[in-house]
Amino acid sequence: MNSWLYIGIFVALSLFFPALLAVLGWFLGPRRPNPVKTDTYECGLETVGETWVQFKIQYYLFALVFLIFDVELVFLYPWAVAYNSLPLYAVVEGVIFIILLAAALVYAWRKGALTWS
Amino acid sequence: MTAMQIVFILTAVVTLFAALRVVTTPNMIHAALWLIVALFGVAVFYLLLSASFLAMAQIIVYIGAIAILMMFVIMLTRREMRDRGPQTGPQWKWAAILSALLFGGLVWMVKSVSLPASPVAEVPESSIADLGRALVSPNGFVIPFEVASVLLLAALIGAVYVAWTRRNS
Amino acid sequence: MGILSQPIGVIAEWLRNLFLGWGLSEGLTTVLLYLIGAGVLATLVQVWVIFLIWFERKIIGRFQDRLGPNRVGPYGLLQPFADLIKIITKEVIIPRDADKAVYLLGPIIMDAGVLAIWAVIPLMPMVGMDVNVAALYTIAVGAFATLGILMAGWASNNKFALLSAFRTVAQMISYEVPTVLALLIPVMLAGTMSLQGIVEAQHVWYIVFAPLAFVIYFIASVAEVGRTPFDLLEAESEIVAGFHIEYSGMVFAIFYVGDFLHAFTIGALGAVLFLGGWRGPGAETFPLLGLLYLWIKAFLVYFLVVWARGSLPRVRIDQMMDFSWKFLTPLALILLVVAAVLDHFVMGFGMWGRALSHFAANVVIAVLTLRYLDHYDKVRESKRRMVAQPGQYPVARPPVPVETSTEAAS
Amino acid sequence: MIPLDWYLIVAAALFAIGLFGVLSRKNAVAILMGVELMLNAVNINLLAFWRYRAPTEPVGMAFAVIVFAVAAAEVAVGLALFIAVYRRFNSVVADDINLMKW
Repeated sequence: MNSWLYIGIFVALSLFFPALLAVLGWFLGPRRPNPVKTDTYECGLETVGETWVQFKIQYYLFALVFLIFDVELVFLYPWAVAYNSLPLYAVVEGVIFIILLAAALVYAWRKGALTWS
Repeated sequence: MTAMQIVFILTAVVTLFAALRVVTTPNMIHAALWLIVALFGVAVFYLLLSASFLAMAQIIVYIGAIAILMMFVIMLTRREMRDRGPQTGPQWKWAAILSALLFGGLVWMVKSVSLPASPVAEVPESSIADLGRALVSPNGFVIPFEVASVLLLAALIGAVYVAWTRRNS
Repeated sequence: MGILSQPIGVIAEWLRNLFLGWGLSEGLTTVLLYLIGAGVLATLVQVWVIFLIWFERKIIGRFQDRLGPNRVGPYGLLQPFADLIKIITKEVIIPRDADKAVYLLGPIIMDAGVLAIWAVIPLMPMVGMDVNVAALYTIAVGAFATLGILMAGWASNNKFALLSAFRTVAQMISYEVPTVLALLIPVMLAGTMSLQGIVEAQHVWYIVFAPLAFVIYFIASVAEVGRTPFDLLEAESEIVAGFHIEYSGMVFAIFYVGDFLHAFTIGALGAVLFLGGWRGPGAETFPLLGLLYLWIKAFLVYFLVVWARGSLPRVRIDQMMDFSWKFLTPLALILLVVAAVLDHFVMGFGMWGRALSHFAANVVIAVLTLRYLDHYDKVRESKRRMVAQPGQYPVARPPVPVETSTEAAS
Repeated sequence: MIPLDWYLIVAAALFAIGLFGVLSRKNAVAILMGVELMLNAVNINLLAFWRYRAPTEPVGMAFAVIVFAVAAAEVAVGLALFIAVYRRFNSVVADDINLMKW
């Protein structure tokens, strides 16, 4: 529990330091906003249209495959920690799990979901 | 009041406030960000319960993957940067009453049974290795373990099939 | 128990007695000690970044046959400080339509997500907080860096910033999969997720056990940081900037510092996981030596990152995605399966026997992979449309194509 | 030490808030967020009971891990459906999607 206290303090500090930098920059720098300066930056031109672009579904597919992989990998970590004391069949079960994971990858691959177009 | 209890109360306040913002804020991206705060609070609860592995898994799976996926979908399925108008349906009053009733009922139930004030034992050092062994032992959870893998495979196939058509580009 | 054998212990003990002497309670003393320890480490790491910026500019300068910074101070050592003073006096411009809170939180969360990794890195024997999920912790904290970028891109209210944030996040999550898979191999070999435990288990460095896992870890981490050759989202020489296009002044500098810090952090993590961490002659008796060894190893890996930046051309986004999903991830899966099955049979061979059999398996996999890539290349080459090549054809007009390209259709 | 009922009450509150979100929100993604809150409340309960009743056995943790997998699968398929629906109706507001209603 004490280690987590330390880590909690460290996380709080690592939020504090960049925040401190930002505050420093805010107070030490000049502040003279004008409409042109605070406008959206688009290579010096006026902004064209709404700030909305129909993004490609591609991004969702990558995030989706990543989600599935992430969950399965989290499952694998306890298995890897226990690995040294596992009998052969338990190792094989882990391997079957990995193969199912690979099957997911192969499906997404064949379907073309992983091809950037 | 011990230090643990103070941490607990702080976490509970932050988590519940964030959860309330998730269900009330009109801006969907803000709702997703508040959801991340709430999920982080839940991860702190897991730490307080000495389930450090699940706390990390909570952050990796929920914040690192699910919340990002949700933000992607929110940004993919909207036409303007800012959401306008009320985001709740006309039935919100009934929903509030029902939720309050449910909460009251649950609290009454929790209060009416006698619950232990402290754990029966400490969590063993080897709890993660135990979990790993239990997940692949035939007397433990090997069937759920492999079925979960198949479920995730099925979810991936289903989701890719539903969301992905050749025409979308 | 002298200052040399237990440096941190002695100082901590002294401070503890000091605080207790002031009449502070036991709990508060512990909190204060942790606060001081964390504060010192976090400050040192951030100050170190200033030196890294100088070092990287100098090295890249040499790679490109320039001198690099050489005006301010000896060897230009004070250049980053001059830059710091300049940037701190610059205006922080917040765009009119930006979502202000999220806009400011983005860089802070991104930087914190990198800095917080240092909480669990074992700096020397017996020092460094030892939690039993430290390996997962580093990944969990990394998730916040991704989140910070997405927040920054969205809150800027600029379609190019958002588009770039989307691409950056897609890149980061794509390369997180091979990183997590490669990380699984040291965890499996050591039988623990604690980084201190992983270092202690490395009687033989894990780079001998799993050189390919180290290579995968290295490439995937470089891509996660978004360094050249994977920096197409902020390709300095081609486009204006990436997701941080609307940021300026000190708020932009936070991104900049986070980037350098991230590069060194992956060096430190690589050293801990694969290069034996603080291990080295005499490290157990004199822990400060261990800190030195860790720093040198981390610096070596960091130098590799800079080297890659200085010598490799940028890749295209489709190549980059393909490289992660269609090469690194399958390779890491194969490595994991081979390591899992092999280790079960060689566990009784003794330390070196085990290490060498793993090494041999890695060499076999590497050779097979290279041969497959060679074959794949030839197949692709034969499918490609024939074009005129200088020297081969006297006229510029290409001959009638034998086979139409299949790549264009996909 | 924290009594067990504190955890249960916080989990109950989280569950109730999630339920409110599911019943009252119009945007389908927001409804899914409510479901996530409810699943997390369930997980807190599982782990709290595990910690106070049977901390020496990994049963509670294994349960929670399985809940993670189910939640991930649910999110993946749910969001894929929203994307498909959005392509067809150009909206993810649950009331607009009434093709099967009558």
